[in-house]
Amino acid sequence: MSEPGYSRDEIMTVTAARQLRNGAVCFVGIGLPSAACNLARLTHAPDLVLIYESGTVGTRPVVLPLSIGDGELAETATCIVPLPEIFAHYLQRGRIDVGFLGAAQLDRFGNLNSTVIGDYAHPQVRLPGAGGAPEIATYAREVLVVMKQTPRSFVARLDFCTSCGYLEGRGVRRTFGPPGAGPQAVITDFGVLRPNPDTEELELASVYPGVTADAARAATGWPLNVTRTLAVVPPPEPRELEVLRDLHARTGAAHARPVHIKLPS
Amino acid sequence: MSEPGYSRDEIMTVTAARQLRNGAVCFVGIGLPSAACNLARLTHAPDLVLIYESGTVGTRPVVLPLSIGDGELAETATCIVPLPEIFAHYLQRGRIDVGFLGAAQLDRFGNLNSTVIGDYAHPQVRLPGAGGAPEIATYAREVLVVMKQTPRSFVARLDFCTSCGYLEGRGVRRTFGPPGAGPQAVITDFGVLRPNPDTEELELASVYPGVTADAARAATGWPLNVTRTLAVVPPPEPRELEVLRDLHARTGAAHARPVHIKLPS
Amino acid sequence: MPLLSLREAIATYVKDGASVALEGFTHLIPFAAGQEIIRQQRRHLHLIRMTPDLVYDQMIGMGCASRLTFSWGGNPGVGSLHRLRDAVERGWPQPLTLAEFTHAEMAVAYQAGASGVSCGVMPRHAPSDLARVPGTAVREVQCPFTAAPLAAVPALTPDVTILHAQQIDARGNVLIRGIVGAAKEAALAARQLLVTVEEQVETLGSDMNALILPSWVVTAASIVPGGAYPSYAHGYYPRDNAFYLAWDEIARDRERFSAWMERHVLGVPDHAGLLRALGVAA
Amino acid sequence: MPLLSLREAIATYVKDGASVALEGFTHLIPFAAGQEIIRQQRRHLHLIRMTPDLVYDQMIGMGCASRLTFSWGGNPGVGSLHRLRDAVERGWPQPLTLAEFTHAEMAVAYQAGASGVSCGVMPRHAPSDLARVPGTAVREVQCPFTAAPLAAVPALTPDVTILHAQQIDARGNVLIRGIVGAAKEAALAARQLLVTVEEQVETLGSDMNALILPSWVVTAASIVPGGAYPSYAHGYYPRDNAFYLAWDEIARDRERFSAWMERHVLGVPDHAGLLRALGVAA
Repeated sequence: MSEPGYSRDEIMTVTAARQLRNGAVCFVGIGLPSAACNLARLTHAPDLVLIYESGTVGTRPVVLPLSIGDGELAETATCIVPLPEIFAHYLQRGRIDVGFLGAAQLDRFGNLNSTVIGDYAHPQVRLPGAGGAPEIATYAREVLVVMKQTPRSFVARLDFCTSCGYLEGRGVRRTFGPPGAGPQAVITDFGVLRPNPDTEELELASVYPGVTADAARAATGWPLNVTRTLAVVPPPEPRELEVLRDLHARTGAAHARPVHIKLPS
Repeated sequence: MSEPGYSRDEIMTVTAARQLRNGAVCFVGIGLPSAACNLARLTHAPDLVLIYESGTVGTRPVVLPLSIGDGELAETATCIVPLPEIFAHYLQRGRIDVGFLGAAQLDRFGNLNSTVIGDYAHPQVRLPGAGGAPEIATYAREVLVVMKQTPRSFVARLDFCTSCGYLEGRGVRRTFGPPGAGPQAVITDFGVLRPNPDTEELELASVYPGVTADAARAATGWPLNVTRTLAVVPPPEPRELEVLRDLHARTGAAHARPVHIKLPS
Repeated sequence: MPLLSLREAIATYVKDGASVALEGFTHLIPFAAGQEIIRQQRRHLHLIRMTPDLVYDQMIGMGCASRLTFSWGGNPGVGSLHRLRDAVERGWPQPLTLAEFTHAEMAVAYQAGASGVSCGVMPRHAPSDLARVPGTAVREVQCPFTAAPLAAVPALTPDVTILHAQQIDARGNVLIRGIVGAAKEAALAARQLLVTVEEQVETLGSDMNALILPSWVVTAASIVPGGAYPSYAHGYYPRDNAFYLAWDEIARDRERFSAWMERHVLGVPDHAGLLRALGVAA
Repeated sequence: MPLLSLREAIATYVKDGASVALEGFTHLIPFAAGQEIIRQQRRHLHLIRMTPDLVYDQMIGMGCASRLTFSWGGNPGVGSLHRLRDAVERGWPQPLTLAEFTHAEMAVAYQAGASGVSCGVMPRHAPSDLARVPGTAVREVQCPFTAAPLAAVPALTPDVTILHAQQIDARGNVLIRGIVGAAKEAALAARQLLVTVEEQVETLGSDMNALILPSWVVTAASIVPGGAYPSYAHGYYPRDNAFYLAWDEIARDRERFSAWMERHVLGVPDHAGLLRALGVAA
């Protein structure tokens, strides 16, 4: 089989972007989610509202930020609000349609670990921690998880549960009454996992062109179920790739620009 | 005796202004306290920090506001903060040195009623209510009360206690642990009442020139004690009167200016 | 976010019996919206506002309200609201049930509403009779860390909040500038948010830290020049302090009040008509 | 509000063992102040910040801190903080005790501190293991109105908060513009507030609704141009994203880290020296 004309990162980004309907209000994470949201905004969803947890509301960056609070986000925002308000008035108040999450570990019910690998008191790897994730997982109407799929990251058992997915599945999450519906899709470098409507266990719902279910299974630390009608994700369209590559090129150029500070003499 | 060259309102205002040390942070009420604070700022206390509960911090109005939120206060402020912050970050957080209060009724311990005359459920007079007074009475390091003294306003028993002075006196207030020290002076149209150091009952500490203790007693609804060394308030100095009258003249002219609104045709 | 005439906005979103907060702290009081509510003869409203002032006096005196949640109900710098007093003291034109807070408590109540939490906490103010008032909603709780007594204040979540603001841009974002009071918190606490504005502009041109309500939190907006008069809109027109003084006389007497309302509010089609009738606009 | 050299400000107000919050959310991070703390070899600090980043990595790696209260400790957009990890995982150069919050919880903790109340409340997030972590300070309480479970978060009141800001005026008022994070809340929650600024100006010339810290809430200020580098000061210089990427390599190795700190921080007299050593300033 010939090499496709796009990378795994690119089809992940395009696939994530396609999940977003025009007009939705998104709580954007940094990295691939940020690329996906801006790709969506620059293609099929021009009225997507992007909120970064730094307090920038309705931002329309020309280049992608490296951090959640680059100046670019501030300059192109509808407004900037203090951080406590982003969490209280927007997220907690139920104004966010879609939240993006990533993590070091994910289990079959979409629960996420971004705290530690190993024992909490004596960790093998201390990860950055919770940040905004537990509240995004709780309050966003819908959560999209974006993660590379490996047996070390898609695990049978989390070392630590930082953010709640479907807990043990079969409706347990709903008994705790969080406003959000939980992770609706997990976008990986193999395809897309979605919760089974009954068990709420994540199942492989679609794969990228040329990817097999067996390959995805081999990259998963639990016996991965596959939906009866496994779909194939349509490959990125030329327009999607063009916009995405332009965005990355602009971003690379901007981030390489050296900083000069003029000191008073 | 000849008429003094000033009104009772003027000597009240001047006396209130003299209580304010330069640099103090004042939570200003509207009316006479506002005139007194600005008089102080324009005379002996140029660095007085005036805060109005509308959120205007460090305001330096050229004319007196009629309301607590006139545009004049906004235009001359160091900054404007949302109302919840004025109460939480400034007053409650203990950043206010002096708070001004008035009321419809005051009792011998400086407790204040601005809620109802008569029974709460069937009031003879429904007054405007608490506003910011209970928190000013609690948190301002020091409270100055400004009220005209009559048997109907200086009463033996409040119809309703809206804001706490010394409660029943003799240290009872302190047992509730409010950060502020309570009313340090009550400035009336007869003179100044101050709390007795032991009993915390308000006593006539000084009178205006030409005012007798008996006249003040007759204007009080409880048997008013007089301090052993009843002082006479020095009359307003020409400079104080001049600045105050200028302020009122500017204010009168500004408030009489008709408003015109241009509608789009 | 649709742009509607004020008449349509009130007809669509303010229903009899609704809880309605027309916020504004001296500045940007939505007078036009309140007077349109009077024209449309809404009844049994639960009015909410920290500082009910003249427009609430008018709504109460015209029989629109049966309940009032507030923290200070007077004519700022002038004195009483005579129609509010008449309703409370003598039940005219109908009784008014009061629920009262202090300013600080009510600010916490709005903040809790805007934050999607059922209550907020604050230190208790020193003892007063406010705690024993029938309508009080504040309860004492204990801090789980210090055991200090705290006041818990239930969230306020009005069915509709109505604000007046300076500008709306082509995308529907709304700018509020100057004294903001608890406008932001009241706006975000509400189930629906109506806004009247002085004018529509292409872009707001405001600083990046300005107070802006994004279009997608606004339910509907109406362009109503002068919509805060006799309150003011910073950068547009000043507060008509003389009107506030005059209102004290107008509202003191039931008949004079009714005649004034008949002529200046019911007798004109809209706010521009009122401004012309008062000689404020040509 | 005295204007001091940064050296004098740190020497006077930051003591061994103090709780210190150098706040800033990606923007306006007080790097110069943190590096001066390193130069003055403070020990046993309780560091507080929502997003401890490179300057906290540096302070931890240089042995200034024994405790960290935080909500997300990484190199934004890049990955781990290797010195933070080394302290937590292997106790180098000394063990670091962690107290962790979520962002939303820590924002409430600062707000409570800024508001003079011993705790704040918020709805509980959905179940996670965070509640069973030894250092957690959040407790479940019941809403007295709805009986819903709420999270109570104890107030954070740092001994000293340090911010970097754009400008200070002749009266000592400080302007913060752009992304503000929880800077205001951290500032007002603290017992003492130090500020470094890009420059002093006669008047700020900012909008009336700008975020300004009045001079009388500021304990002391220092003029430190470039004081947020490699973070940024909106309107002055951009974030040096390349430096953040480079730091990942520098900090990964103890010896390389120590050599870098020796040369660029300990080996220069002040922040201007560091900027020159890095070739960022001429």
